[in-house]
Amino acid sequence: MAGKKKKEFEELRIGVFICDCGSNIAGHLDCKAVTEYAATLPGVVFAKENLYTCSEAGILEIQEAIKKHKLNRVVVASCSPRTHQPLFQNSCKSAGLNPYLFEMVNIRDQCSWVHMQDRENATRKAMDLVRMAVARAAFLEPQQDIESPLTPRVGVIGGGSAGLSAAEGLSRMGLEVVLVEKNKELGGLLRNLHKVAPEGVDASERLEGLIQDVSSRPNVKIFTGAELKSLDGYVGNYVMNIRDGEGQTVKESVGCLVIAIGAIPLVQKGLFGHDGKRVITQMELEPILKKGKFDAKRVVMIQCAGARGDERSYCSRICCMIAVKNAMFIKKLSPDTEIRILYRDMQMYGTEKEKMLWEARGEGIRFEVYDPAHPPEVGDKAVRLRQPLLGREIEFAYDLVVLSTPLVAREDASELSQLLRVPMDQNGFFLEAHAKLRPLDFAADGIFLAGSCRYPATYDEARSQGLGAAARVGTILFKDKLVTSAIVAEINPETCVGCMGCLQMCPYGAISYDQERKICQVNEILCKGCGCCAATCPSESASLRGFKPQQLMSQIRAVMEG
Amino acid sequence: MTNSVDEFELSDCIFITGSNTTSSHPIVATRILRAKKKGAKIIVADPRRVHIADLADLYVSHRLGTDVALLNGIMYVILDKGWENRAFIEERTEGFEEFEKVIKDYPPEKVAEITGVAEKDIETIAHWYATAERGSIAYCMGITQHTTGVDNVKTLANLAMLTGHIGREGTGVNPLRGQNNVQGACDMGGLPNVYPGYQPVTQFQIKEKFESAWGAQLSDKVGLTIPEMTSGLLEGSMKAVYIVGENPLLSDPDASHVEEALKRAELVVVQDIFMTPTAELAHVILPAACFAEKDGTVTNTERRVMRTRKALDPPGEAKTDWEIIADLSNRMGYPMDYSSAEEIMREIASLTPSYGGITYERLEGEGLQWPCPTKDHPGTRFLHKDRFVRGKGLFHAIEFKPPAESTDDEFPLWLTTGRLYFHFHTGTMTRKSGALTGEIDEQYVELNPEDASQLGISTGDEILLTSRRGQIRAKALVTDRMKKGEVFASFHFVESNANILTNPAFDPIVKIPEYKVCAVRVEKAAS
Amino acid sequence: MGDCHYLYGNVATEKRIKFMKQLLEFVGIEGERLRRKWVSSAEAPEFVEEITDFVNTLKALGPSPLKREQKPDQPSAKVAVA
Amino acid sequence: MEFKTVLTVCPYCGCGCNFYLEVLDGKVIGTIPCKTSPVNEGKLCIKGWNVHEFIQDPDRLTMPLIRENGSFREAGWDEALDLVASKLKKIKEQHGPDSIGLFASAKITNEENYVIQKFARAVIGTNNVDHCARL
Amino acid sequence: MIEKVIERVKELLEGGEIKGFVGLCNKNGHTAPYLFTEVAELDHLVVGDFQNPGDARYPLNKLLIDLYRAYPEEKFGVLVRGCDERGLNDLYVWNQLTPKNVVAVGIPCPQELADACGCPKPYPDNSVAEPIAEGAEAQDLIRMEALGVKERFTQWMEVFSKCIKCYGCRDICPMCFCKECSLELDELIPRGEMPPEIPIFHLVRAVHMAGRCIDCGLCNEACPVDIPLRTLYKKVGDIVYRKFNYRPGFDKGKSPLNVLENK
Repeated sequence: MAGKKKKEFEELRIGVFICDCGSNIAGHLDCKAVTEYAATLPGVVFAKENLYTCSEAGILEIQEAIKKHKLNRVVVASCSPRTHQPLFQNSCKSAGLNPYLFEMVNIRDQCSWVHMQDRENATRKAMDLVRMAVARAAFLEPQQDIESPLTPRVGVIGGGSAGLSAAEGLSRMGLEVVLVEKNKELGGLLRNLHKVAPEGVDASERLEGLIQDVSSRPNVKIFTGAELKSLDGYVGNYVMNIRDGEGQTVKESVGCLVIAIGAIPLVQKGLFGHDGKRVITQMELEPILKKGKFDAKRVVMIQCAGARGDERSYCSRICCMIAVKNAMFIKKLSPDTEIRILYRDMQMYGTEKEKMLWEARGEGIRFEVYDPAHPPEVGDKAVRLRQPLLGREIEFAYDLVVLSTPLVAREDASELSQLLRVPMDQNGFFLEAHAKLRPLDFAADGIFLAGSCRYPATYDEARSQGLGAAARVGTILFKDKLVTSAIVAEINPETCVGCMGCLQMCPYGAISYDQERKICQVNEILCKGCGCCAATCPSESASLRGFKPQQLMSQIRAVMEG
Repeated sequence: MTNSVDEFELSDCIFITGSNTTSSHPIVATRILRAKKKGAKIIVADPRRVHIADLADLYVSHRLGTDVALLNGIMYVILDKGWENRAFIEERTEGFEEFEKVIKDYPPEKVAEITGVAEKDIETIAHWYATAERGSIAYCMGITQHTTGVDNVKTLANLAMLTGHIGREGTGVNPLRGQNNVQGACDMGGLPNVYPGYQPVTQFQIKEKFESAWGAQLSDKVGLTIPEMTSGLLEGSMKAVYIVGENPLLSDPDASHVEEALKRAELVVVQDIFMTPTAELAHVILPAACFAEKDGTVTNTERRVMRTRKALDPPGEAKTDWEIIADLSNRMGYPMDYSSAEEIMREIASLTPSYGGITYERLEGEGLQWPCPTKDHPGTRFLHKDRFVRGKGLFHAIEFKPPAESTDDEFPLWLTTGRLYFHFHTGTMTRKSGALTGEIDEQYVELNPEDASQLGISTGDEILLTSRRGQIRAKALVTDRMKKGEVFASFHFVESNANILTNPAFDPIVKIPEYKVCAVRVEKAAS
Repeated sequence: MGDCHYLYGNVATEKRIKFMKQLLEFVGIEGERLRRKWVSSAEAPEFVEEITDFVNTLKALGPSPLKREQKPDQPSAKVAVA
Repeated sequence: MEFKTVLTVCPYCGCGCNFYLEVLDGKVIGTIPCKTSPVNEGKLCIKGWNVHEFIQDPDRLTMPLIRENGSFREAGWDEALDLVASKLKKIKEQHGPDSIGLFASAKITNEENYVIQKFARAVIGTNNVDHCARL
Repeated sequence: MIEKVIERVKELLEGGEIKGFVGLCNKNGHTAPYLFTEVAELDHLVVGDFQNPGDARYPLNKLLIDLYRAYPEEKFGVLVRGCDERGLNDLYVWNQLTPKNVVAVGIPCPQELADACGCPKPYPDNSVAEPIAEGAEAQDLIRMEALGVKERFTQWMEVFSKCIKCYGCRDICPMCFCKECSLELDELIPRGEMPPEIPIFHLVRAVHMAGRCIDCGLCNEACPVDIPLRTLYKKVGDIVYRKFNYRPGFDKGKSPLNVLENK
């Protein structure tokens, strides 16, 4: 109980703002009571309820209150910090209050929305949450954001349609690009495509156009037959160690990276009797079409070959479109060839593809549905199938069977993910930060992704994702310096004994060991503020700013007082 | 202590009164807890529910200053039930009848009335202690710091003699001495009435002996005690005080008087290792070496004389205390040229019977427990083996007398002072140690929840404590370790000095002040 | 397991909880009083179900032994400033 | 490099625990309880374990100080002791030996207590010597 | 056995391989931890069996850490038993000492001590003499685990309530090398209270022993109120071994609890 270390006593002046959020909060709990309760909490000198705190009026309210009541802490009880925390922090900043002396409480998504039918308890819970926030606010310390210089150059890994598009976009924005492609020539999957859906433009024509454009750009440096060996540094200041065509290692410093290494079509021996001659994959069909003549009279295509099963559970989403495109092209080359597409569900998303499907039906291409429990069997003469509606076995003689196999992740993808410390999903595709909110970003800042290495994509999608990734890079490299949050870890040099207990616990490799002083140190830019080091350090030398033991314990104790 | 620290392990009943053992003598508590583990019954009688009380088999909380009543009540039950040790009483004691008469008017009902301890508890204590194979008593300042201090100790002696729990292994009346060398300081004659080895100054042959040994004219008049010196300074009969390693401003009662007294002195010399509030009032301050910077011996609570050894040189110009005094003595014409502490010990051994056999060489290893009269004597584990020093043990007929000061409307609460675990006495050393100040570094006054709520006080509030002699400000600590009507304060913190409040009333015989009891008022301080 | 926002945070927690359960059990605090469940922000129903189940388990176990340990005659003695 | 472990007795309470002071190049850096001591058998309390912390505290008194118009100035041993000696002599002559009192201490060694009481009795000529055992 | 130790140390000192030998010395009638720098001092060398085996063991590794921190370039010898050697291995893992700065001179423990300790490996690998005892079962752990949950709770709470917060268990522990300790963090364990908050104080220390405790038993011997700390930390070691297959001092690298991946 006693023995508190003497702390310079700064008179606490906390302002609490309770938001109605229209009826989202006020409709389900008694905001007025919560405001009155807030006013009674220790250190609170000002408590106000308003209709919309995030509105112009709401923001002004906060700023005036800070000046008028000389507030040194602000607590806003409203919606999720994800939505408006930056807005409120900046408004505090412009009113002269350090933005880290701000605490936000979610009494909407975590309270009013989930307890709609229980107004009385929701109000009590809101009071608990506010009390916790005020308890923690008392111990908040002012912080400064961390600033670091930026290298206005970008590394693009992978020279396929996505990579080339990204390079084109970045170059056009005036940023220098370093493109690294594993094979001798650029182009990726596009090289062996014949026609590009839906307009049916010639793939090679598109390919040449792209390669010409990118290689002619003065600010794009291309390494073919090259590979990224290792990556040092941190966002804004990476150093790529590239093994170039002649096997030398070249160092290139870049600010951001775009990963576009694409994916490869599944070629599985024995799948539906695949032999590469009479039973081939769509990708093996493309060069045949390129020759311009087609003699097989009866063609059977089988969709979801090796996909949406136990081994690979995902739908590769573009193989239906490819199958229909190739089928229509076969009809063009030899109109009387009979084509049957055996499918489970036709994935023809988007207006043009829907139109394509109807045209294909118009051209006499027959579509037969099959039940995955009884998949078609490819005999040496015909393909036998159990028709789910009729419940009878039916047969189709064939000259050629074309399997629509899914795109699968490249084997070397996992190696790159280790190297860049970026996560992958269970199918080996790179995992983006957020499917909707940040589709082209990785969780780690400064690294972006595009094309089939993220998920199987058509040429158009690869292209638009490439350009999109370029735009995302712009959001970072077009500022004069990189500003990262101050909520990072710090290690007290006086008490650290250099036991390196924290070093191996840092998922981002942000902790380094200083040989002479025999202590560990945090690289503030690399640190993501996860707190693993703070949790492991036995002597509390490592701590996470904003989440120090005092701040957390005060919250826990506040809940106990409820 | 009549017996040794490790003997507590052998007792099958330990009666602890007036001692916060786990806090003030943790290593003694080690032995007591081991005895408990072997099945011994631990009894704790203390107004404040100290930590060892939680570990006791029976805890009773008697009102402040009613120790004699409680003990007499226990002895009443022992006699009433016939649990006394007849053989021991006949053979080794005298004055029993006188004593028995007094005990007769302390029946349990009356004692329960005076002390607030339930009758059945008094009976249990009597039963456990009297019928134990080896019962031992452990006590500390809770017994001695009263105007009835001597009475309390004599009553404990009565209890031990009544039950024959004295002069055998695992028994005895064991004062837990507070400081590392308080036993030694007494042994060495640091008292106004005795030379080293408790040889009385008034006895002619003793005076003769020391006069010839020291070659100086000595006085046979019993000198003044510290409280008498303080009042002497105030009246003007005393002119000078030479203070070595003491901080009376904080450790003596009624601090404002002490301050006044020191200011009136013509010469105040303080010899210490740190600047203290007392040193601030001195005319001359002399820097001394601390325990780690000198060779010598100290005597602990179980009479064990042990070596301290010099680990490093004193800082700056500081010197050991004996070097300073010897130098001063030479300047005043009395030659003192000791070459080492060992040489001084040789002189001590030659003049002090109980230290006769003590030499530095023999102290290597486990040290020696005095009395150790000759060079080949192994030292004494426990005293009073077959006979008491005076022959027969004398029973004392002692009546209960209430404390000097009593509460009234203006000062409704009792204050008792004492030690904290994390600090030591005036904090001169412990308040310089980060590990200890980190635990606690301010005065906390403990008060009972009922009193606290009546006064509108909760833990952490600033409060004012006022007595007839002064006022201090401190933080409140509401805990039901204190009974209703009683508050506790420690005396480690000069900025909130409990001894501003304490009552300078003394025990008539030994002049020990009544630190443990005075009347105070408690109010919430205006923040 | 790999989907922790901070890559491996959950792995570290998993180990610690596994360790703590055993240690608590050893000093006489039922291991069921400590429970770990991975719940993402999308799994609200599972979260509610888990908490309800946990509360019922605790009710079955009765008050925490730490609370029951208070001997009747012993005062709260929460704070003994040494 | 000089590393010593010196066996001594704790300056705090009356238990008299034995421990070693760890001294490295003249600086006390630690305390290790003495396992073979009959009193504490390798155990210490919190004050014992941290006793090394105050020994070399910067606030230690290092020079004799003499009060002059309200504040202290540093002085040499000779000046300080001569001053004390002369003042004591003067007071002894004017008011007699019993006007002087000596406070011995429970914090210093037996030898030092002996010398102090000898100084009081043989040099000053009074039995006014006491210490806080009484308190 | 002592002659072999003296011989070995003499060799090391005379050869100039070590600047000093951290061992035990018979001084002032006691067994003292001591830094031998002269060969002449060696005839006072003892191995820590004062009255009966192993009753005067000291955390010599702790002295070694103090010396290493002051003289990182120097090499020192140290007297080790089975547990001390495990301590050294673990201190290398925790980067508090490096093998190139330490020469261990090992002695095996007698069976009587091995049984009392319940020590898994009562002899060091590099030792001046062959092992004379095999590993012993941790009887106290087995007894405790045989009890029911309720009984264990009562027993532990009873012993914990005796605690006088002397921090001796931490201050004696050769594996506690932090400068500032979480036990002194006011937010975790309120300061100034005796006994400290039960069982938080003791469980926090136990958790910190995960992946560190080498089972040397010095904490038991340093506890003034005889709390069976060794039994508690043996259980910690047992959990780390059964659940994560790691034993400090035996296995290389940090314990899985201090490493991120899913080992």
